Amino acid sequence: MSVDVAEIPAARKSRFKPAALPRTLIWGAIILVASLLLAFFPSLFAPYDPIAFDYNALLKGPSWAHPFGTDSFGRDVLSRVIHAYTIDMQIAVFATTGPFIVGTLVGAFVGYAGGITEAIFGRIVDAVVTFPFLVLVIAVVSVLGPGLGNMYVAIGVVGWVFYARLVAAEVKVQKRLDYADAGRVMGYTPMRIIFRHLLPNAITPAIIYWMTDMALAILLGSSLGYLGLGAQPPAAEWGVQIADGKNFMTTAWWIAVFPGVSIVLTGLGFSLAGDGAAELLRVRR
Amino acid sequence: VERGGTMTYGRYADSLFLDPVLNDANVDIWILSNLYDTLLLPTDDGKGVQAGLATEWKVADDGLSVTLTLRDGIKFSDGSPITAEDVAWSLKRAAKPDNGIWNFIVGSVADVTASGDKTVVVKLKHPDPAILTALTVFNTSIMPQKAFEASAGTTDADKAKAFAEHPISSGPFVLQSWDRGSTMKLTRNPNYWGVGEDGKPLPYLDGITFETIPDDATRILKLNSGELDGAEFIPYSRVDELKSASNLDMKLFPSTRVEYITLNVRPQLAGKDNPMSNPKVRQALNYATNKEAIIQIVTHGVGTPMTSYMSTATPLHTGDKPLFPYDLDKAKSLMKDAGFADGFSTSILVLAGNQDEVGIATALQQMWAQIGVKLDLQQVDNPSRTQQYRDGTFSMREAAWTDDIADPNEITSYFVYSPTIGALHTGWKNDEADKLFDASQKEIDATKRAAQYARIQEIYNADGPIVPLYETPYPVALSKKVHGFLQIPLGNNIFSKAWLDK
Amino acid sequence: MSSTIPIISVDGVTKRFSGPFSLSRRLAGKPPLAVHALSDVTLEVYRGETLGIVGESGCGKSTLARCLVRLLDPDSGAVRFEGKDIAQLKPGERRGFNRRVQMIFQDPYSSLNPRMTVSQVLSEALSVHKMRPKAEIPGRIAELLELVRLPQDAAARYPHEFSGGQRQRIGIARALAVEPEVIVADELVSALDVSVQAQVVNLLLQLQDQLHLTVIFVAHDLRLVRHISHRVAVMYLGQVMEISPSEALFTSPRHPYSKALLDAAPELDPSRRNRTAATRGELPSPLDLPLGCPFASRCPHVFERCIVERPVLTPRGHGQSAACHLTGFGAPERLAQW
Amino acid sequence: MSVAMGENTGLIVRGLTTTFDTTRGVAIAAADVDFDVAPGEVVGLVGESGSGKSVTLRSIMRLIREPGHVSGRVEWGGRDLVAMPDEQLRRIRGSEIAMIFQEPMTALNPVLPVGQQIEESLVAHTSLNRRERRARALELMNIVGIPAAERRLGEYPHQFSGGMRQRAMIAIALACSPKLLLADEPTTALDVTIQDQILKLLLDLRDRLAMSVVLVTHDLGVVAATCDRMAVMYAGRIVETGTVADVFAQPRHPYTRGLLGSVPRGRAVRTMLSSIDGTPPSLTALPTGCAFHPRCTFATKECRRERPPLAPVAPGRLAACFHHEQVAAMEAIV
Amino acid sequence: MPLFSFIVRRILQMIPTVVFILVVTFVLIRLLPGDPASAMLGDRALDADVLRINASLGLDRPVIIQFFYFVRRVFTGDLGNSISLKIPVLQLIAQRLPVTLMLIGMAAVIALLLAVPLAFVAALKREQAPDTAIRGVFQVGLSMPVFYIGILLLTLFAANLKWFPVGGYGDTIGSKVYHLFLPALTLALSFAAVLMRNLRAAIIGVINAEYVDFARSKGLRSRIILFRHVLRNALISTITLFGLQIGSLLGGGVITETVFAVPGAGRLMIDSIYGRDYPVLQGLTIALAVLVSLTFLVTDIVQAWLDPRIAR
Ligand SMILES: Nc1ncnc2c1ncn2[C@@H]1O[C@H](COP(=O)(O)OP(=O)(O)OP(=O)(O)O)[C@@H](O)[C@H]1O
Ligand SMILES: Nc1ncnc2c1ncn2[C@@H]1O[C@H](COP(=O)(O)OP(=O)(O)OP(=O)(O)O)[C@@H](O)[C@H]1O
Ligand SMILES: [Mg+2]
Ligand SMILES: [Mg+2]
Repeated sequence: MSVDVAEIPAARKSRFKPAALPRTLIWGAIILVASLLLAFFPSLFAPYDPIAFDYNALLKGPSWAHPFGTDSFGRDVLSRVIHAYTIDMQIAVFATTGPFIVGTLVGAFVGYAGGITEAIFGRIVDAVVTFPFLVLVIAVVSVLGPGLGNMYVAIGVVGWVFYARLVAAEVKVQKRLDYADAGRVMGYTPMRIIFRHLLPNAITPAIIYWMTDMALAILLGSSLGYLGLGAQPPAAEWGVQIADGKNFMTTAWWIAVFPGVSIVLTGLGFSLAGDGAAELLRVRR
Repeated sequence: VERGGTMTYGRYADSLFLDPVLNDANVDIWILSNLYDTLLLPTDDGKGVQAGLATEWKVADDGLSVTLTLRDGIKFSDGSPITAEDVAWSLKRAAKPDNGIWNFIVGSVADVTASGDKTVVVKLKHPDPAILTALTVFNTSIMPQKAFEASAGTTDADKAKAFAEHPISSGPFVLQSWDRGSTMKLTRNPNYWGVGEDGKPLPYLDGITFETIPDDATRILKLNSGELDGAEFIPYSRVDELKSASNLDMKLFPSTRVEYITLNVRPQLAGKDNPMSNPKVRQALNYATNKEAIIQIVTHGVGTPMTSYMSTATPLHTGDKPLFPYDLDKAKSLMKDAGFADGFSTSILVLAGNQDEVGIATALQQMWAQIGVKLDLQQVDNPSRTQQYRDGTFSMREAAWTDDIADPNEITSYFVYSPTIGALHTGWKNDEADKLFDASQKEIDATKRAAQYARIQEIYNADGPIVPLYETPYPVALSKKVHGFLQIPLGNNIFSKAWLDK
Repeated sequence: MSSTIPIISVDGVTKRFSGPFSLSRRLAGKPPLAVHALSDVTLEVYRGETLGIVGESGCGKSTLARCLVRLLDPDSGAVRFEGKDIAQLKPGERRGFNRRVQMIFQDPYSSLNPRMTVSQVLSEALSVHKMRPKAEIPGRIAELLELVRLPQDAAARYPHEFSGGQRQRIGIARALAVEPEVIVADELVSALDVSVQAQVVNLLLQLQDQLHLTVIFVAHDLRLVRHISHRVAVMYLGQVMEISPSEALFTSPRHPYSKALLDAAPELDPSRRNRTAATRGELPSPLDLPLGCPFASRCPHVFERCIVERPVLTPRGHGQSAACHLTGFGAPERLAQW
Repeated sequence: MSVAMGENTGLIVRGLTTTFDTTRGVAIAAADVDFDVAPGEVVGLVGESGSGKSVTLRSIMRLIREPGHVSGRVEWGGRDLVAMPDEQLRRIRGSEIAMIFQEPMTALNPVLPVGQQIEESLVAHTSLNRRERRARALELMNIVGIPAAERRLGEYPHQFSGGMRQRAMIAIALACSPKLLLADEPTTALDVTIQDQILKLLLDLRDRLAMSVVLVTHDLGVVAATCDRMAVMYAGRIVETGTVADVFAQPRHPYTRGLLGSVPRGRAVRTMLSSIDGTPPSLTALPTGCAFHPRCTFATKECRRERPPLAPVAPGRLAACFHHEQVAAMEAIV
Repeated sequence: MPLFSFIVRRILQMIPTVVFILVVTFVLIRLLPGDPASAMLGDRALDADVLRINASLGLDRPVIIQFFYFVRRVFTGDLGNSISLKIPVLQLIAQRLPVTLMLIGMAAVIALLLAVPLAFVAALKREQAPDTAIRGVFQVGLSMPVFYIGILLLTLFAANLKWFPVGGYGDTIGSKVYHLFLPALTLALSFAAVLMRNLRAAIIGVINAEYVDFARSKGLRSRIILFRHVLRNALISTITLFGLQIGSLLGGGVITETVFAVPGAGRLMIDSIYGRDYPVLQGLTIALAVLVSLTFLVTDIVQAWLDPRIAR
């Protein structure tokens, strides 16, 4: 009845070899790391002051001096696009992290508690999903005043629900699995079971959604910037830039196109990273 | 001229309520004259008056009454005659203090009586130098008393609602259909009195279709693609481009529109001392503002620097050189004198999403930074802004003004005269200016009144609670086939003489 | 080996689960649908013995097992551990109960947290119950691995790196970590291959003797239950039909259902084929339990009384009890082929 | 192993090999599988989980998908199923050869009524009209013993109990009266009493319809109770074949012997079972030589070096073991 | 019968949702700075005028009383009159909502026409060139703000190529479809991207299901397998998403309607926020909430109908 080691299937340690990282994750990470570099050290990369006017170079097209051209204030579009990384990446992180944390916690408790708690939560979810989101955001921003901080509040008021729903659903699945029962039979406290056992297994969809949500937050942030409710001038923010350039689409396309490309690219980075994370975090059975 | 055809005109916003008296907004005011005629009409330059439904008018020597004679054979669009009764009723309705927000325009009217079919006498409480001009203003439009009173509802407001659904016109056009938020269709009023160059009745057009297209770029695209014959509120940035478009006629109609910054000058704001209460600070801000640059950046050269708080198109305007030409050194020394050598922080309310306002504020932010003033932009929606404005809790805001009446009294009453709204809710008050304004309101001697206004402008321009920026024309782009369309300085869109090439 | 003092006694336990919502039932004023997972189950488990529980899918085996470890609370009746109703335990006592009565689960895939290594799983159990001072935990883990015959390097691995049989051993090690007295094994080896099954069964047998465990062994494989148990309870639709010593049950079942179950299990001997099916028909829905004997619809010996009156579990001698109106059924002289 | 020549020659599988390209290398799930099924015969295919039983059945039906690859010959009525054009194969599937899956819950489409799933086959392979199809469906439901067939046809799989579902699946497989039924663990998910009923039903049908059956199972009891001949698989290969009686009486492969020994027989209660140590090997990392050697008590150097071929060892018996005589000589398992 | 009781249950669930939304809307808009009078009258408003108008609207009364009146009116089917447009809110909604519904309907159709075939191609050619290309393109669509897509489409197809009108809303059905095509496409692109992603994953899941293998073993034609067995099952999970997304399409509609000058409910909503037109905003939120809830209801029913397991 001895057990020789050969009996154990070759351990799949390859999981931690870089070669085994999903390709999507690698590409996503490259884009995001580059974005973060730009976000943290914009001045290293931007050739000009992003808010300095140059009355001698209004609405100039792309050239060697201004690779992305200049806007109607003679500001260098490239420098603005680069400096916008600081704000937009900040939006991506700040607008989603709070909801992620709150939603995950709430979701874990709701999913674990079930019953009435879950029914009430279900109604809240319905209402939030049904409520015109933009109205809510506009209203909250109007009440609190425009600006990034209040925008985060506005997004957060609604945003946590989606995380909570994801986590609750997953916790519900996980808590029925035998390992959760094993924890109960062991006499572990609900807190321990939730945080130590269920949550690590239930959080994956939320993490993946988090990635996507960061991309969505940038979209939403720039939509609000576009409507004047997000980042405030002269700060460079892609949505604000697009709004600036909107009237020049036919005459000075570069003002709006380059920030647009940046949004798409960053969004792509987050989505790829999300797909990659999904692959990486998949539970192996 | 050629007759016939329907002109499609792109507006930035739809009308709200087509009642001359009870409406509240430019979107109504600016097209009302196409539906309702007034006794007198503004001249094309907007400064004088000419015959409308009345052909003759005379102000009594004591200035306490006006006698007007109606044109012969004038009819409403339903064919009923326009009588002196209708006129008296319409004017009294406009003057009634409970009715709407425009009654101040005819605030001097004590009574209106019809004598016979053709003669109307307007009795005044006191001499009113602006009374004739007032009779060109939209709220003195003539409406059919009988039809109005026969409309459903018990109160005037209810009847107005019902009537406005299917109004009977006294003007060149009649409302045919109205799909709110989308399209409004007008057809020609066959009973209109006006006569065209070809000797036949006006208007030339069979009709007008107003399309509501809030997005500037979209409006221009539609114009370019031929779906529109004309489009209002062309963004200044596009003016040059459209000027050179071969199929378009880029019009810049003179206007009374002025753009300025309002400064709250109360000694205290939110419990703190307010630097703007110091006239030197206000002057410094003014000198530190490079208006030419803003005109370049924001209006792409379309605007012109202001020479007084009122536009050059406003009667009795004085001033021939730009106010506070850019002078950074002077600004700095003024700041120093005022005790703000290191500057201060303040904020400005900007209408969210309005690119011009954002542009101006951004530019100011840059410019004032040079004298140490740190300016925060606060983009808010209109009601929020209005609330702060009315509460007097704002620090600064951007604003624009357009006259509704071809007289300096309206703008002066709001900008200068403290009893109206506290000089634009800024808390500014100048006793001399207030007294001069009071006097000018009753002064029928034109030269004396001009002198009074010259002095008011002198006081206000030197010390007022505003940073005047620029005045701009109305940028309207028309298809090359459109002729005879006019927007007067007060903003009214006049289609009665517009015509289209076939 | 086994004493006559019950360590656990199940006393008339009934457990219902609410069934699907039905508007028509609500409107008709009928009570809502409910699954009768356990109806008035009474049995005793003696210290040191292995009690086998068999029955067809859905008959309530797992529900009973879960009631035993307080994963479920009965709707009525009580489960007593050393005479104390486990539903009434004070928080402090509960902890002790949880340590002394452990469970091993059926599914080797879902019974281990996929994100915890073996040593994390074991040290958590050890430290929460303060089984050993912190410093001794690694040593104890090594002992446990030894005990369930897993290699020492298994400690640092995740569950997905093990085969099904090995995972069941990890589950056993987790249960043993807290040094329990009773182990409830719910379908411990059903998911495993025959060859691996034998390994785990052997391990369980050894450990039971070595550690003086009481085992409640839930399974549907009759051969296995017989092999492992001292006594066997046969369940059908939430009720215990028969409890007998292992050999007695297999040689002379005292309930027609026990007999049908035995007859239906395929013989391992190709020469003893039987071409007629042992029973006809399928299990009735647990949503609408019949009034009388639940087996009445399939029983070859059914008579009127079976339809209207539910038989109760009564002793039949030789340590056997059965719930059947046919008191003479399966008298010991009759010897089955088993 | 008499292969009757003529019209119905049964199924002849030769050198059937199925591989899967996985991230960890090529997995040989079925290797060089040879076996025959005579008309009217029930052949049992046993082996542990992952030994390639299902893959073998699926390969016969060509139900292997990317990244799998099938080679070898599967002769059916003189034609090679492996090389046949898709359309021709489609005509054979479901009409001449039908298959039953292990889990009726996942193999029946949950969103289609059972009746439709039966009639679907009839539409594909017969020219029956709507009414005839319905009549046939009812008939099939009766054959497999589903009561209240009329109502049941309109119901969905989730409204059936496990045994009923399995019966419904059998009804579907039987729809076009196939000559060969490939049954992949048809009773594993079922309770013993139901398993008993289903197996008896299959045998009945075999007799009535003269079909051949390949019955995949891991339960030796099922084989003993049901099959004529059996083949034992280990790690993708057939290691032993023979009549059921012979194999049970005298296994000639140590793995077969181990399997038979692992099953408790009830003679000596609460004693150690004779188990096969270790676990089956990973298909991507098969041991050299005989795949069973790491777990085999008979293993010698030769076994480690060379793979024993599946060779005749007795009349009607094939085994892949160098030591088959030693194995056969051991005392019988009781 | 289970389906029926399922539907009744779902409808009952809608009620608290709508009430909740009602209260939130009511409270929220009354928290907004600025009142309808000053919103309407703008900068020149005199205090007296503002007071007079607010009093005539009953806004000088306590909020609780206002809410009470409001609820009472809602239950008598009266949503009040628009403050700025002076016409009944119901009439206004009846005018604007159909436009939005048509826009969203078209967007949904376009999105389905784009997503379903492409999801199939992507799923069947999984990890191959077509899959990568399709997913890449949709990923870009997904990463673009709606207003930006709108501006690009407008510039390209309407202004430069002149294939479509630049905006507005036609008179006849045909011209409405024509006018709404570009805005619908704008909305559809991101919608299709989400659907495609989900459907592709669902198809991949279903294609590997045992019942598909079983269907193949029955010798069914591949067309039947693909549509009856694969697509139908794959759609089940996508239907929920479809319903949920329709709700968020309304949000996207607000911006699209502005960009394309479509006189729909979305723009009305923005206008009424900015105009503090409380009755309109309230009426519209209720209408939209009910509408979205109905959409969820319908998708749930469709799903329950497609998947008999759901209603149990
Ligand atoms: N949490 C639950 N909610 C509703 N019904 C349940 C629940 N748990 C069990 N049931 C039902 O109770 C009955 C008994 O279930 P149980 O799991 O105890 O059976 P079992 O004998 O263990 O079956 P198996 O052999 O399939 O494991 C079944 O009909 C089952 O559907
Ligand atoms: N699509 C696939 N890709 C990779 N490997 C596969 C695939 N399908 C099957 N295999 C592998 O082929 C081997 C044989 O599988 P198969 O399903 O035939 O086993 P089995 O004998 O039927 O086992 P069980 O009793 O568990 O059904 C397994 O190791 C399995 O992992
Ligand atoms: Mg169970
Ligand atoms: Mg298999």
